[in-house]
Amino acid sequence: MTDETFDEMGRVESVANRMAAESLIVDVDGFEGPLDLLLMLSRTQKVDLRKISVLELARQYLTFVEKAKALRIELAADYLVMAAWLAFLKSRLLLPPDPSEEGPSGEELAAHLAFQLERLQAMRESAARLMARDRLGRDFFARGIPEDVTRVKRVTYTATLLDLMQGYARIRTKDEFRPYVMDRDALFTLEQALERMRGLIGFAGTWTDISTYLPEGFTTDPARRRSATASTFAASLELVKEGKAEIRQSEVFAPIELRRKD
Amino acid sequence: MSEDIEKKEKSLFEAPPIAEQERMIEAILFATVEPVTVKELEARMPHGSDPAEALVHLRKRYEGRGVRVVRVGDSWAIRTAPDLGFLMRRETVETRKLSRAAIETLAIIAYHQPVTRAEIEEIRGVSVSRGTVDQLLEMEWIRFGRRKMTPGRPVTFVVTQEFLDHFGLESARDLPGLKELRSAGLLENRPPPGSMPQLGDGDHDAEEETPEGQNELFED
Amino acid sequence: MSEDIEKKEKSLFEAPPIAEQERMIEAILFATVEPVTVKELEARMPHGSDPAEALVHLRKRYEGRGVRVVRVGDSWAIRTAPDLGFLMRRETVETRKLSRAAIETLAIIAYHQPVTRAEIEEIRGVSVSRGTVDQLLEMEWIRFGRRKMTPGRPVTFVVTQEFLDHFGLESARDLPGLKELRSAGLLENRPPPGSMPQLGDGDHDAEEETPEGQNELFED
Repeated sequence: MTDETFDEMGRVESVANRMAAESLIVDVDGFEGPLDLLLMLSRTQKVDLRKISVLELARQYLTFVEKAKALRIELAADYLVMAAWLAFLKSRLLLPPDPSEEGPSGEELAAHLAFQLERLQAMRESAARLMARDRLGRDFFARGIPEDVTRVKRVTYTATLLDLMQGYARIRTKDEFRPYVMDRDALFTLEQALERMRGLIGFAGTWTDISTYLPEGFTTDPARRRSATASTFAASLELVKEGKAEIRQSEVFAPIELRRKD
Repeated sequence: MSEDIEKKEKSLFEAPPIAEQERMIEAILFATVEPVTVKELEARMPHGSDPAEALVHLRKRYEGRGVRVVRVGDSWAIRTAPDLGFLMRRETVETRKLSRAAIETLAIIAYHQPVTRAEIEEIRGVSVSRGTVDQLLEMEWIRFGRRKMTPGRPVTFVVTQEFLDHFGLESARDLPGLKELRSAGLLENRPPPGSMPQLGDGDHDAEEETPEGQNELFED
Repeated sequence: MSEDIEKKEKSLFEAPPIAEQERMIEAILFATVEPVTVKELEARMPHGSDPAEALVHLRKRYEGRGVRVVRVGDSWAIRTAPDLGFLMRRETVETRKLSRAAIETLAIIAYHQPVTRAEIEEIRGVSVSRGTVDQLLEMEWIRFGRRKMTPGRPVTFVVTQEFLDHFGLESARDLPGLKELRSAGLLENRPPPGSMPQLGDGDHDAEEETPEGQNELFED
């Protein structure tokens, strides 16, 4: 399309060339980025992309950008980045190589650019060939009246050897389990604590450590002591909430003390 | 060149060979979304075609095949041969895990075979529903064994070759024993936490869970 | 009588004759719009059937007919012969016109798959707009492939079975000119040497996928 029209113009001499370049500038929106523009420009060389003169291409591109500037056409940043890079490449290609300089040589850079152009060109051609193939719904067709497929759901059951063994283990060890019942012996409930505290709080005129409120038999065994301490503390808070007592702790981990509130 | 033109002109005025017409009808009937009348075929095919004639051939060609050319009112269509209708059912198989009751029943049968229903119930400690046994029978993982020589001569259950295949066992004797189950960590007989007081025993797990500060608060 | 039973039992355990299997596949493929996998054919046909074998016969049978048995990836379908497309004008579905960017992106994905967005941009020299990729995804011509094991683990794109079906390709290996492109080295992903400008790098989406810090860390 545009490619061909340009091809034809490329054959003509300088005047036409300039006109072509100008039409390129006017058409700048039509390019898909600097690589696309470079590919277009490369066609004016009328050679195989593998033999393209990257130096010449760089000149053409820079001329294009200059003209665009002269015509006050705003170019996207991409184009300007490419222009700067091509100017750099040009100088590298023209100047004798500096052995102290690191990085790829001008030739390597030029070769890669040529590769990129060739690859883009190849993809364009492949895309065209792909789109020109016989296509479903245009050249060949699928079934017009698909028949309904009835879906039947069937359920199968499965289990693993592990399931089986765990199942068996579960049964065989059932006797070793104790049914889950709370062990009331080791527990001192909040209700019990509250009842006990209500009875005792009347005597607590001065600050008293709440641990002294622990009931008989709940002070030595750690498990029972834990339970009673928790319940007594909770019951104390309950009394404070009811306005019957005051509670305090002088510092972290210090004894918690309780006193009757009058 | 002149031959080309001649050929083209010929194709413009002469109908394609009947075999070609057959191909055309085949394609049209296949791709069209509804049955097609002969008139419509005529309109779509090159001038001079005789779809009625070609249809006779095409119909014959599909005799005994997986699909047939059938007449629908005054139209024609390609349809699946009626004897293959069963292929148009797509079975979706859903795999579900066997229920706990079924697994336990199966395990008891595997470990204790031949075993009666009463024995299974005694081991499980609950009655075994008919559905559970039926399911296992239907899956062909268990079958009836010999009757037991006890009063009432109850039937027994044994596991099948399918069962062994499924679980990758050579024989039911290959099932691991209780000891092996325990050493493999499959026997979890730790009581639920808190239910056992473990007096004086310094309950390690519980201590790990409580930060030190709290311990101090409660423990002395 | 006993012979009857024998026959029945045989049919339960033996696969149907290959000619019968061919009929079955014929019926299934005719009935379905979407290509059907060999595995699904196997699942729908009687136990012991060999659809791959039967497909070879069926495919041959339809050579030169108005419809053809075609392979699409690992699936099979029946499609009308392309030379009869002219008869089907009425059936033609107007496909959405694809932009030049979309067509090129599609071709790059097909020939370079699995390919990341950054690689597509490197080849085209411009950023790929989200809309282009979305359109191709929506058409179900491309889908996400595995993530690439490179920094940022970017997603890749590959073409789908629908793509193959649409363009009448048996597999992505049958893409036109693929071999030539490969031997010419044009499908290689050569990293640009040193100071080349990273074309199409200003893309926001790509940045979302690769954390910036990582980019800086790994890319030069």
